[in-house]
Amino acid sequence: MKIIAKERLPEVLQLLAKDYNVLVPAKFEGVTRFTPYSGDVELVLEENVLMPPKDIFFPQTEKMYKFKAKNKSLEIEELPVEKEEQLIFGIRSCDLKSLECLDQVFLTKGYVDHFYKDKRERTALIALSCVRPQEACFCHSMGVDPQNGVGADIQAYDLKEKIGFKAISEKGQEILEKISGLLAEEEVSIPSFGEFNLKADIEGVPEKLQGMFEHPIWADISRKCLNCGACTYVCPTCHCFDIDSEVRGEDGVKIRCWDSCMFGEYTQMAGGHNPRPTKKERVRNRFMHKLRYFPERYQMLLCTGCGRCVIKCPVNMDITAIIKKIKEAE
Amino acid sequence: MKEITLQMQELARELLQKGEVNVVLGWEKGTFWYLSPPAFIDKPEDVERLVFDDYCHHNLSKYLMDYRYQDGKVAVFLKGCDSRAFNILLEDNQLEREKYVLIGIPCPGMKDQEKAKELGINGDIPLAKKCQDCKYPNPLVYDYFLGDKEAADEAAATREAKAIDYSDVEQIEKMTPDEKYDFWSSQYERCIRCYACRNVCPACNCRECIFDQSRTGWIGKANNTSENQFFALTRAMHVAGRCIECGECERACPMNIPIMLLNKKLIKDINQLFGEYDAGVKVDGVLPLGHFDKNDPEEFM
Amino acid sequence: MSVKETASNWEPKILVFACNWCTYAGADLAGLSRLQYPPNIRILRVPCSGRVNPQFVLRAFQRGVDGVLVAGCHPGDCHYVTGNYFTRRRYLLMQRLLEYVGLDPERFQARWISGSEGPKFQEVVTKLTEDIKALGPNRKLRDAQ
Amino acid sequence: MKRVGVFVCHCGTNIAASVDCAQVAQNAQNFPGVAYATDYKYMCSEPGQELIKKAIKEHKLDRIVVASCSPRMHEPTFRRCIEGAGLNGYMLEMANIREHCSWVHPDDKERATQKSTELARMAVAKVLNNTPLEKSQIPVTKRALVIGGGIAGIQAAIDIANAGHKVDIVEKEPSIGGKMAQIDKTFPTLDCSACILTPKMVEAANHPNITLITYSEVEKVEGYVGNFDVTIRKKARSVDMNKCTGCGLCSEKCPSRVPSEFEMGMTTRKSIYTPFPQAIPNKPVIDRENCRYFKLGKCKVCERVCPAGAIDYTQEDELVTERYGAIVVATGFDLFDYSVYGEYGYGKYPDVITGLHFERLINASGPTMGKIKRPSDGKEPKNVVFIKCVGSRDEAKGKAYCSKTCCMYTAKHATLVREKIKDSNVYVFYMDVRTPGKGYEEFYTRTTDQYGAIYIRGRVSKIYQKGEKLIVKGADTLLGKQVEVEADMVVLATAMVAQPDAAKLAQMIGISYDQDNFYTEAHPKLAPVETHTAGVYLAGACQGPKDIPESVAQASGAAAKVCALLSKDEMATEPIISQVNEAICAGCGMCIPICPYKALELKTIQERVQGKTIERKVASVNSGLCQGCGACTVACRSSALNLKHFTNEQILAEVDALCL
Repeated sequence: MKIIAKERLPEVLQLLAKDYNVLVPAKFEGVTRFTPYSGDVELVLEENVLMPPKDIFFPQTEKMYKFKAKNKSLEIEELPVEKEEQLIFGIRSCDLKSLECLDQVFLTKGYVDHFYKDKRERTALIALSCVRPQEACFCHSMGVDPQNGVGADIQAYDLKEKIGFKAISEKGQEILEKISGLLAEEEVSIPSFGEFNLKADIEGVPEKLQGMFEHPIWADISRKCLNCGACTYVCPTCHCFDIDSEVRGEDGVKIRCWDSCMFGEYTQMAGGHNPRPTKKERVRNRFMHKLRYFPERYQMLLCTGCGRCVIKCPVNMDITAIIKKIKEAE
Repeated sequence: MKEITLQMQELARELLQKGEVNVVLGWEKGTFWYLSPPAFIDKPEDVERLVFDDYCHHNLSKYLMDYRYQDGKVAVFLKGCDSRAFNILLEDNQLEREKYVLIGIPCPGMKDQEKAKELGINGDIPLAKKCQDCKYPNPLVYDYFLGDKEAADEAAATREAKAIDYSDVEQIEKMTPDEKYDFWSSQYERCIRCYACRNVCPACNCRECIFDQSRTGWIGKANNTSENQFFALTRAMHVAGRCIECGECERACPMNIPIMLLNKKLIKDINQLFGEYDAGVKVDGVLPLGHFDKNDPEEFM
Repeated sequence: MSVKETASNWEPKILVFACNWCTYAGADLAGLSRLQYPPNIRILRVPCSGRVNPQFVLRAFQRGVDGVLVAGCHPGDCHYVTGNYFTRRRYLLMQRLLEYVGLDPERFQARWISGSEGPKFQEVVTKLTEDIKALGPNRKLRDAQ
Repeated sequence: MKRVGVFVCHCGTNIAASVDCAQVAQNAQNFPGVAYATDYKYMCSEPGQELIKKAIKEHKLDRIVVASCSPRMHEPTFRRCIEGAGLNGYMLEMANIREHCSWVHPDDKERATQKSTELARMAVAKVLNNTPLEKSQIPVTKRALVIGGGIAGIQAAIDIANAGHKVDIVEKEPSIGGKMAQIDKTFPTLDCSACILTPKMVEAANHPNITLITYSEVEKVEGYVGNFDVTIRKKARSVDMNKCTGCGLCSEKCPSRVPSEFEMGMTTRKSIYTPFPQAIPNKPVIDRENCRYFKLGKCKVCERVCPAGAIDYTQEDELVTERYGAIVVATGFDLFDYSVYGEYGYGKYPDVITGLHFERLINASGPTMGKIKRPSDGKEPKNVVFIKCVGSRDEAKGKAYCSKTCCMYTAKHATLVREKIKDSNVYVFYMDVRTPGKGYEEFYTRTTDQYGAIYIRGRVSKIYQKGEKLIVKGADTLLGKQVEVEADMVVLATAMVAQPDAAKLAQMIGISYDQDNFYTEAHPKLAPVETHTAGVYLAGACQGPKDIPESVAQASGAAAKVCALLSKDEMATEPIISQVNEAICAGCGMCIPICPYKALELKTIQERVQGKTIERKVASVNSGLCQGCGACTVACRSSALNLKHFTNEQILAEVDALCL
């Protein structure tokens, strides 16, 4: 395998930054997220980033087009499209899985979202294997292999002092060539992966949920929920959005912004009626969507076991615990 | 705390068995050792889940709003700050005192979750910042009081005496305007507007928050530093004189934004400008921004 | 919306919230007395300074105003008896809060200007305009559209 | 589709000289929502208004912006104008491009024009959010309440009654008449006070439209203009008014004597008494504090002697609640407690008295039958010293203000002394002599020149007893030397102060009062009898020191206001008031303490929540009380409260438009 000493990783990133806008896992003000690479970013390699990569492809706020209302006529103005090739280094298996989910939503079943597609197509992915699970990780339970991501162009391996690279796609091959000067060939064995702290037995849950829409369990588990959007916004797969426009006099911009099924106004209708009036309906919807509706439509779960929601929920709503409750429920 | 835990379970069991209350709000152990999330107990056999330990941060009072229109009584455990929250909710006419059985717990101070994560279960974990500053560790309103009242009162007395540490606020006040602005924008450009701070806050008890009123257009859905700061400053003004310093907003924030630095600033200024005031201590309808004094400081001449 | 002004031709835009009974009348008097002041100020008429919601002030800065003045009757003279006492409490706090988050204090001010104080109105807005000209365009709290 | 019309006025050259009005109109064409824009020389002129009306019809305009002078000038004009064209008057906004632009930026036409354009844009942005508003009608109860039965109250009541409206007078004493009843003569004419007051008292008592509610006090005031619900406590008189004939036998026989308030304690009255001979109603009350029966449980002399069997010891205070359309507050004044001036030996020397004592001393029906005798030994005083400004114009010990009447009544007293005691000397210590008023200065001159009263400019530093005399030490600041006067009697012109319970009553009614507890008029110049509370008016010295003619004049003024109000069956209320969005209101009540008019209250509403009817509280605005200041809207975090015509949406639109 092609390897390089960990401390020399910056050289690799430096080199790639010539051709790509390189995004790397970095820490800023106590929050980790993918950040454009520069000499002074604080790289974070021992754990996954808090903010998932979804906003690279599906930003929290995205301008769609501009419009101008000039005496009674309306002019639409397309926005210039980004051309720059970008490259994400250090994306983890769970987050690769989440891109698979988002691809389903934004690219399949005859609906192609060109805002997403464009970014997806000009972004190369270098996956990074995990060495040990973080306390809230349960990707394995969701059928994700933390050491071999699916859908990356290159799989990088964290070998403690070294980092190894293995090209997966042709694109990956090209990228690897660009940096081959820095890499040495070496036989290495991937370090074994530790025990998961959290597990979830998802077996049969989607099927079981089909009969559980009216089940009292929802009232019970939703009670402590604050209906904030933290879980949905740190979730790598949640993809609900709302379309709004900012108007200033004659000029306006159409924007689309993340939305959260946890919010009261999410389902608020013009007349004031709200089909999901309370926590119960909202919480139910969130988990139904992740564990039943999505699998029904796309044959895959809408949870990758990254554990972000488990860590960030202010009241410790734990999806693994909920899955357990669902399994145990009569 | 073991002792308190047992008393909690005992009392909860009794109240449920006698049918005096339909549900008891307390804390239970969560996914990790340093988490003690809210627990909702409605069966006597479940009371064993209740705990009181170093991580019962959650302010349970706000959950009582969910029971306003349900029949029967609700029992809730209150630390000092939770009881101030309860008072604020009374002040705002959001709760009826009679509907709730309040079980007061003298609070030794909760420990810092982030540090706990860092230092591990055997580490020497410090109190959360807000608890180091706490002036009212004992519940101010309750029907039952768990633990030794005298001892608790003594402990509390010493705390009430000591002045709150505003050095963190003063540090910012010392900065130049540009430094201040850079500091705050770097905080709020990462705000994701999940509204956890608002939803967890007992002083944020509006039926419909203005930030959910897209029609009036107080704020746009777009996430940018400007809108995020509009949200932050407006919320700060809305809770000005009503913030009970439970620090839940800051704890709930997934992006580690130091929200209490805004609230503490307003508390500090209110005390300086309009006289010492601690929100949620008395329920008398006299809030700092709900009345005035003809002799208030005059700077606008 | 668009940040078009360049250093050379930039002129500050200043919003004045004026209560109908005192400050607005004061501004009218300034006009009647032909007291000149810089054309940078725009008066927004409200019944009472007590009507001025701090959110209006924030919005103004968001949308690109360079300075805001909230002005009303002197304490004790409020047409609505007590409105301005609440204004005073609110804005004593608001001023400190805005300063705390980095807004230059000159950019947000409150003043009592009675219906007979045309000259004071002139003086206040002239000074305000000069101070803000010295500071340059405001970028803080502003949404870069 | 909203269609705004913009009309830019040149105001001759007032605007046009420094603003390119045609340009402004042209720019306005492009504002969103503007269907038509034009300019004209004089928009407020007949042809100007016609032009607007015509444009409204031709271009189907549904809202109008006039860019001209200050709305404080012509808003009513243009409202009427567009109403003439069938639009609601509130679909109008004005851009003030004269006072706020052309007149203040005469030398920079380019920027003045640009500013005018922006002001117009703001107005357009606002008017796009305007909604038609209708004045609402509230019923008016055609009945007035006068609080206080002194000369001011009596006058106000008579005037209102003569206009054909019902009036009640509430008086806390057993009789109406007030301070004027105690006064002997009135300056500057020296006609007898009683002689001019009593007829009025009788007129009030006999007037078919006036009801006297004496020995009673206002307990509670609720409601608002046109509909005040006033609770009155009728104190137990212990005498049945219907049976009592006022023969006076009871008072005659009553064995217990107490100092007479009316006679300033210089003589006594009985425990069952009428305050003074001409009292109205001339029926006694039992003063339970001092009555033997009520103190000791036995006596009942009055019951025994009363031929009418009118005595009723079991009577209790009675609370009645009446509805009134308007209230006149005429509670009068009290006298300054000059005991703070220890140097004047108050209390120690019986012969140091106040002006009002003196009034009783010289009054024919007073304790001395009008003979001037000094209290201590009943001797006729030869040297009488008057000291003015006792408590007035003295921030240190008394009040900052001038009590206004003292100069004149002291001159009157001086004259009277010289008249009654030929060989007397009168000394008046004064700071200034203030005699504005018809015939006042002339009267004062007579006092000095004709009656030879000696006026000494300076303050008195000390009074002390020396044998039978009182030595008055003071400074003559004109001669710059100390003076000492041997006086037999000293009369202090004590300040007029507010009634001790003035503040309490004000809070009850909801009117404001100044640092000295005198009631505050709505405007010191243009609304001197109104208060900030619609439907409540002021008369007499409760608003500040006044003499009789002033009090009477203000009383008639107040009466005129009341009549105007009561002359209508309904009154229109300004539609610019706060409104509550009940769906959003959480009923937190933060708005309630903010409202200076008590216009907000919490009410309970019912609502379906998940198939269950629940009750919750929401704020509600009393359209009769709300004056439209909008302070409550800011206190409302969720902006459930909004001010019509100055809504959050309108103001935000203006702010946004300004920033374009």
